[in-house]
Amino acid sequence: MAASGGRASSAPLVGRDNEPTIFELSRPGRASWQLPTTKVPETPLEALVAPEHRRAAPVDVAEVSERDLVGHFTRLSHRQYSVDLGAYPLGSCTMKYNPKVCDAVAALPGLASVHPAAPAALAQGWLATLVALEAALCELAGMAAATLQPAAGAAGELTGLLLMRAHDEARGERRRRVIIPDSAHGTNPASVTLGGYETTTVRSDERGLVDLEALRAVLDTDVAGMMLTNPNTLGLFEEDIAEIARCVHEVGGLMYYDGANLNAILGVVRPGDMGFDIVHLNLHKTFATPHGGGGPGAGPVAVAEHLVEFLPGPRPVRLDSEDGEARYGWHTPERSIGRVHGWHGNALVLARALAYIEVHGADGLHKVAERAVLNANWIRERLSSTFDVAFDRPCMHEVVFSAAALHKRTGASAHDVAKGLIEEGFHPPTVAFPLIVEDALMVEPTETESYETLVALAEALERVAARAQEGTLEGSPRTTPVRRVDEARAARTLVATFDARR
Amino acid sequence: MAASGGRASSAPLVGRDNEPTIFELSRPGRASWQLPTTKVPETPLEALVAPEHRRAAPVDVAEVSERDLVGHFTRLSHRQYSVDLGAYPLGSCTMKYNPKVCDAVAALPGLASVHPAAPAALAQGWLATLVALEAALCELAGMAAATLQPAAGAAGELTGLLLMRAHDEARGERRRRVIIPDSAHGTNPASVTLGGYETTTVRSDERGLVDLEALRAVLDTDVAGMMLTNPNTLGLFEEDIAEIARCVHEVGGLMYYDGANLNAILGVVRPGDMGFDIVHLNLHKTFATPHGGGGPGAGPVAVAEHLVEFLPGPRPVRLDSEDGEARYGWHTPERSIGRVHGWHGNALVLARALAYIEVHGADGLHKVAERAVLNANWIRERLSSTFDVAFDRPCMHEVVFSAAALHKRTGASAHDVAKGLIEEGFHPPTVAFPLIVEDALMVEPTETESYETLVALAEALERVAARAQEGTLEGSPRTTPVRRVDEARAARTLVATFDARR
Amino acid sequence: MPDYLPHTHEDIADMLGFLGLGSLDELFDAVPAALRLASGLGLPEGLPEPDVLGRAAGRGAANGAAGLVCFAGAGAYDHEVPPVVRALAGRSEFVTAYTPYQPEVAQGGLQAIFEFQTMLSRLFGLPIANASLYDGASALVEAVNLGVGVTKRGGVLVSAGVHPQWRAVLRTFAAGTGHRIMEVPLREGVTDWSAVEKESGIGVIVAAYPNYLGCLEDLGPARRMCDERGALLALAADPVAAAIVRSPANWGADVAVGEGQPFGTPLSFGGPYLGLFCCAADHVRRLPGRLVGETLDADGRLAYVTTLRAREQDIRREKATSNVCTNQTLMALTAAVQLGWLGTSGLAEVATRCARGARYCRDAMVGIDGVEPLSGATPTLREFALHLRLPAELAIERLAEEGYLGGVALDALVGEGGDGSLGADAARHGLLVAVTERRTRDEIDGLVAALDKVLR
Amino acid sequence: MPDYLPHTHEDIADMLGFLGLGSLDELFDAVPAALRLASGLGLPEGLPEPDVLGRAAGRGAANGAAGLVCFAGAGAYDHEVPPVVRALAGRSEFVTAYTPYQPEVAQGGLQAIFEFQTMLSRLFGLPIANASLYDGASALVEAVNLGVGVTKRGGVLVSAGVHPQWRAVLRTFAAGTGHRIMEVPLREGVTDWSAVEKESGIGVIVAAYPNYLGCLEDLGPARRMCDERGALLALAADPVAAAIVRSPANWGADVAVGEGQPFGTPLSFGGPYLGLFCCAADHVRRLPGRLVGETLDADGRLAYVTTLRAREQDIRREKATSNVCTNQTLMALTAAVQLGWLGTSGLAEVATRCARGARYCRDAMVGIDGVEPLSGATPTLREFALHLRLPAELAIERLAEEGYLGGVALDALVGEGGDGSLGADAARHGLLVAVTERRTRDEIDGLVAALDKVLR
Ligand SMILES: Cc1ncc(COP(=O)(O)O)c(C=O)c1O
Ligand SMILES: Cc1ncc(COP(=O)(O)O)c(C=O)c1O
Repeated sequence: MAASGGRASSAPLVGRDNEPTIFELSRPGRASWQLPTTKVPETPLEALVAPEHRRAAPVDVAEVSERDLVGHFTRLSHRQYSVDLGAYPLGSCTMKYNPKVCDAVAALPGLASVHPAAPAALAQGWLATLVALEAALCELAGMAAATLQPAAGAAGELTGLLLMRAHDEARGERRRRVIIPDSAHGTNPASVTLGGYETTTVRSDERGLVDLEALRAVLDTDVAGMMLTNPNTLGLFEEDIAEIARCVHEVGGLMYYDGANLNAILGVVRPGDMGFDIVHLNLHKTFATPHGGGGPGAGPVAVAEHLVEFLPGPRPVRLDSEDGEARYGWHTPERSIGRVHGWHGNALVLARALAYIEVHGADGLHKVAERAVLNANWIRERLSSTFDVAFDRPCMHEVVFSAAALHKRTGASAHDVAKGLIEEGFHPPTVAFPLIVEDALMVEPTETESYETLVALAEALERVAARAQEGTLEGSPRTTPVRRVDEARAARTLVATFDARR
Repeated sequence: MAASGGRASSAPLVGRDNEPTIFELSRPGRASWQLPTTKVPETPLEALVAPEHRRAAPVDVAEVSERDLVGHFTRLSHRQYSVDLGAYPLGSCTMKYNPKVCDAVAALPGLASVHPAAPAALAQGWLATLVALEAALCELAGMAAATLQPAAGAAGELTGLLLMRAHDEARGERRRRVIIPDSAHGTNPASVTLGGYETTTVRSDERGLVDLEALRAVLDTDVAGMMLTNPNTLGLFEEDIAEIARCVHEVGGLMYYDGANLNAILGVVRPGDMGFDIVHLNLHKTFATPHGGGGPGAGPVAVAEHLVEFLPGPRPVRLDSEDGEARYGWHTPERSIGRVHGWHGNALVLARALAYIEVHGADGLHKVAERAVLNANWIRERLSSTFDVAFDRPCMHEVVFSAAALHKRTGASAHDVAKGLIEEGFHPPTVAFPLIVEDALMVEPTETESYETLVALAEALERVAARAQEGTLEGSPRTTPVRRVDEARAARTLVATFDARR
Repeated sequence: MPDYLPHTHEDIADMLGFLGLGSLDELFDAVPAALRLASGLGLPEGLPEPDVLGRAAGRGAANGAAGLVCFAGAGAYDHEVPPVVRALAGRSEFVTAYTPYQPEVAQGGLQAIFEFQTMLSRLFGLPIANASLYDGASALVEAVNLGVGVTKRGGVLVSAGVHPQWRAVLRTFAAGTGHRIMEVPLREGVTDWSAVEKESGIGVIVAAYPNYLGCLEDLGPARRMCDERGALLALAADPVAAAIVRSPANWGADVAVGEGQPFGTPLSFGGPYLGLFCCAADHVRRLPGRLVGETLDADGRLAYVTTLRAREQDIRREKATSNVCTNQTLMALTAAVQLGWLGTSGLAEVATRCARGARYCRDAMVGIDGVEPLSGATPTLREFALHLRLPAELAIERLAEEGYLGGVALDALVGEGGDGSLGADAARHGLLVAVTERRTRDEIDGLVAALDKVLR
Repeated sequence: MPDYLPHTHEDIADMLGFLGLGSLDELFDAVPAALRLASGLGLPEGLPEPDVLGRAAGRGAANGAAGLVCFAGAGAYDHEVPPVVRALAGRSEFVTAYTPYQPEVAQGGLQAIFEFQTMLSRLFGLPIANASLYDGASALVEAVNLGVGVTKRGGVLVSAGVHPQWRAVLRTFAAGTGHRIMEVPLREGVTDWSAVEKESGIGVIVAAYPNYLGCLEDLGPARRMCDERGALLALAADPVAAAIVRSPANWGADVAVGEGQPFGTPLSFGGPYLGLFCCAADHVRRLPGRLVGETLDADGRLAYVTTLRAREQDIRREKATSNVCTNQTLMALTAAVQLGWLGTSGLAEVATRCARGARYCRDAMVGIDGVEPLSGATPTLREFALHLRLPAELAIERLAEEGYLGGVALDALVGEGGDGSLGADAARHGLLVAVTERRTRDEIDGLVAALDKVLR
């Protein structure tokens, strides 16, 4: 007999059982689907698909009643932490509160039901949305134009590198190296490889900033450019950015800005003004389009004037019109690198981001940065006696602590601290990143968390540190539906589908 | 400092803390509201409200950010059991799965945004909805016409009694008594009192049915009518219903049908055909309009032809039209008892019910009854050796067990069984109702629960009974956000607002 | 096509086998054959979900009013309901729960109602607020029942300023309880208490604040009459206005009721709405409906539970204080969310903006040829009544063509021919106009221009 | 007007005090003054939520396509998405979660993705499915990268039957990886593999099933070429069609990719969609993107976790199998819900209904004067291409006036002037028509009549 979909014992409200998979709930003969009455002639399948193309047997998906479908996924939702449940201070991820009005925008039938191949004349509202967003992002980044196609930050990075390449090639060059600081996010070097470049890593100095000497040492005319986030992944502002940009430009390289940390500097300083030529923006971080448990996001790439001609196409553009009314169309730049998305990018994510920008406005976005940085510095200061601050200088929107000393003293690693914090009712900070800090704990409170929440978070981390001292951290978390999971076992046994389970 | 709204420790996923009240999360100076730009001149309050009418100080509601508002109510939602999480076999309550399509219907702007005082010409869609629902309900009940105004079952009962009264008075009579079986729901006698009648209780016999002799003994021309549910609240079909109706009619009384149990007999037998004159229907039970944690519901009252002239008004009606196109308007019957709702009843609930009826159709509704009765009988048979079945005959859509023997044997009451079942991941059945069964456990699985769920429920109840035997039930539930609550203390100390807390 | 029933053929066969039955039909053996439906229900076959949704959308499209800019009020208002409130109040845990009979697994809903009770108590100034009643009208009925129960006197004086439909409901139910309902006429928009000075045996006096014409009345005389007669004062209060005007408690009300729809519930063609009910602590044991209270669990932890259940019908049966069982909990929870969203400043802001819009609109409208204020110079707040040259229903019809639901015809509220204090002519030509915080200056100007055009 | 930031003036003062700072500005002391924005952003002030929602709704209203009956496809289809799927996939726990870095509090999302992987694996017949990629096009790029990585040969043969925009994306990214992309032309709607018989150094062969013109090709030749050359076969498969046609695995595909939008995601103007990626077990260590696997917790309880993370960029950095980090998890979860709703029978039913509708529509259309089938007699499934007397863009424009989004102009997909196998004339006059299970006979008849009218 199939498992019961009516037992709520897997919902933490009442129990701690496992939730059966939908395949275990499945029972032949059950179904949920209902399709519209169409009155289309009911030609038999045999007449529609020739035998040589016909599937032998239907795909055994699962067979459940709508009631059990609802029970199953509702219970699963109760086994999932989310911003809406509580703070989510994951460093580098910017898990801020996402205003619900953006959900309402994304659900508008006038936006959500438009086919991507609809002719421009029938999609003027969408084109207007994209053009408005592009303009706003360019203003925020200090750039001339942008492509909205990339579906996430990493896609933006690769797009940026291909732009670098196109720029190189247009000059008849074939540079081979891209410079990345050792604190960079892993997507940066991975993208460099896919862009056909080699990564040259430049180390950070004792300030946690790019070591200028080390940088100068690796710069030559084989360098296509440098990728940097600023503030960097240590949460520190690269003060020498003007000089860095000057040096890179001097050898003919381009400056690439990884926008994952733009939240810290909205309205304060712009990548373009710092000397960057290419900028990607993580809309799902800075512009509060919810992360969806792993996506979708959007990673538009904005560029300085001299790179506009290489942008992916087709691009949404405002057309000249005689009557003064706005008209929009598509245009592909002459020397475009081509498409980087099957259609126009993650359009509904883009619409959310525009709503977010409109509701905040210039002043509101500046406040976002201020409060994000205020919160991070408060946490930094408050916890500086509990954990070691990785670098002894004020941070921007996030702060990296090291649990290395605690680890040595008590045996409890950053990982253990994270698991202990779960029991305190908080999602843990990022652990084990950036790689250059031992036992890193990277806290990004974001601007939407209140002072009280910061205090509660700090107190919770203090209690966890105390528990580490007592040696009682190891069994944590004890209050969650499952306890500490064996990651190594997962890789060793590799069961990635229900069918591989037996 | 205010409590932290960012700690999720009150969400069972991570912890077991109490959730602070919104007043404890509140912090002067915070706010969430945003209102549209209207450009209406900003006349100061002083110029709008004369001093003798002006409130001295603003109402201190609470002051929270949108982020904390979302966290608070999302966490509260995780502290709440619901049909969508699991089975809810509350007898008499009919907690079936509510198809989500009905939510979509109720959310349609064309329905949800219509002002109730809109002229009929501008509300034709609503009038059509109401007329269609009335017709369907009348067909299901075997009645001639209905009012959709009553907002719940009890409101329907009182409406029905006022109809009885109007009927009496139209005949120049002034009858004083209404007969109710001892198994009836408490709203029946309460409504009788409000209807200006006295309750005469008639006992149930050893079959669990109305004792015909006892009934005959109390019948006379002072009896205005009799209220009955069939199947009754013991889940048993009153087999003598035709004879009961005959007797009541013989003395000039009317038969009132409490429709809370209509789910059992949809498409099988109709109250009208059983001899009832007045019928209320609990749309929130039978027609799957979700219960909302205590409402809203809807309790339309349908009547036989001879009572139509007394129905509350205004009633939605289809008008004669020359062009054959449907036109709708309002009409108040000549001898109407008057309005029983401020407007037209719980309209969106009515729209949901119509959708439910349309999607099921005649055949589907009949199946609902069949499967509901099948499920209840299966549970009855399966558990008959674990608990005592209150009455030894097949049940309809629900079954009443008695835990009295278990109680005597082990000290564990029906109440204890309920608390034990929570730990097993099920919402408990109804306990302590109907009053005439000692230690009653009233199980109504409903038709939307699967066979597997029934088996799991039965097994869970068997385990609970075994635990009662072992004497380990007392501490249950131990897995819930709070453990057994002290109801007596609540009444004794009476703290019904946050302000009464100190 | 699948339905919502999970039973496979094998399930049914197994289950019937276990029961020793040969067919599903045998489950109904207890139903006398003579009574059973021989030929099935006279209803169409079931339709697939998308078809049903399409039909409902079609009916929605047939509601012309849905597309109009709304200036109708009369107790139902077009207020802002933000996406965040919809998202939270629409969470399925709240929507698909039953009445909290098992508090251990219902702390979420219970706490939300506890918060609602607190907010309402603060708004109306009275210490006790229940967990909701059906709507404003039913709350008024219960208030009168409570008052008569306390005073043991069945005479009820009701100001004609109370919403006419609420008064109608009161009359309907008084047929059962036997209360003597006497209406007190309005004069120049305010209750003329002097007209009933001689009435005796009065247990309850009912007034509205503001009254249904939008006028803010002086409630001193009503309170004094109560004091003189030992009667209870029951106030029907507008909960939005209450944010900026004197609270019911401040006027000395013993019971305050209201329509809570403005707090997060869409217009919904009149329901489900939210009956608000507050009273003084003395009367808590006569409170109708549910009440959530605080207590402790077995571990001494704070917990919530429905309390003083001994008042309710499931225990007291015919002696219960009320027959209300299922109420409007979800709307009460919605109100708690909406009020939490508005907060202290937002609630006052909404009320102020309504009053501003109404003032702006009224000032412009009384300047139109063919328009007179109906209630003379009496101050109004968010709503006001006009006397039009044309019958109001006709004006509304014509305004609809211009894109506006221009208000509510008094006729439609009081019935043709007026009621007591409102003569037939005033009823016929009376238009009630409400302005909420959602109405823009452009919309108001547009309505004013349209009215001017219509009256020409 | 409030915003989303909780900081009161006192909070800010307290916090700055704690930090020993005099102003918020000092927080940015590390930013060189010379670089800072002197005069603020050149963006308008913030608008209140209702205004922003109103603007977005206005833009929505400016999308004429939203109101048309949709016969456009080309990889994006107007399928039924029931309220239940929207409600479940829209639950805020799923929407507002991050990538499951802490599995103990992410079992819900992880299990849903595990179920998605299982369903996709069953659909495509390959044992490994990842947790999603950006879209069908990006999945194809990753498939080619994987194939080149496995075979260490950079030659890639791509059928011109693969969606033209996906091929374009493939070309774009090949500029970085250096793969040699060679297109294999179509003849009569099917790939002419003989045209590339001589190519060597081939690591991957890519075909589509059905191809973008809707034709079901015999993939035997492609598989044989792979066998002869030791190349991998990568198939771009339509996941709806896959319910009734042979699976990628059945054709011998090593990697199968697809666009998962049809499983519960609205048309959304092209995104966010869902890149589907499956492969044979041999290649799992080269798998791009995330993978959820099963394991045990400290108590021996079954648990889910992202696994084989060593492939990913946060660990392997420049040696990672892919740079994908954030993917389209929510769409994958949505697909799991939608597939759960469809179930075994519903999935087949949808596919069959699409095929039926397409057949019915195609049969009627080829009877119109001025219409020829573009791919000859080759069997098509849910979509088909026609050659019209008029330029397709013009026809679409005119059909829109009749209420239909009549299809996709091939021109718009392949660019003006055609591509390889599709001549300029065919591209200009080619119309791709898709029919889903949502299209009624009346709608199809209406479109046919409209097309007839338009072509007259
Ligand atoms: C610093 C940094 N760069 C790049 C990325 C990659 O962005 P995405 O995950 O959107 O591909 C991230 C996100 O995790 C990041 O934190
Ligand atoms: C048998 C019976 N009658 C009447 C009622 C009262 O219905 P309502 O709660 O809708 O007022 C109920 C509901 O609890 C019931 O079960």
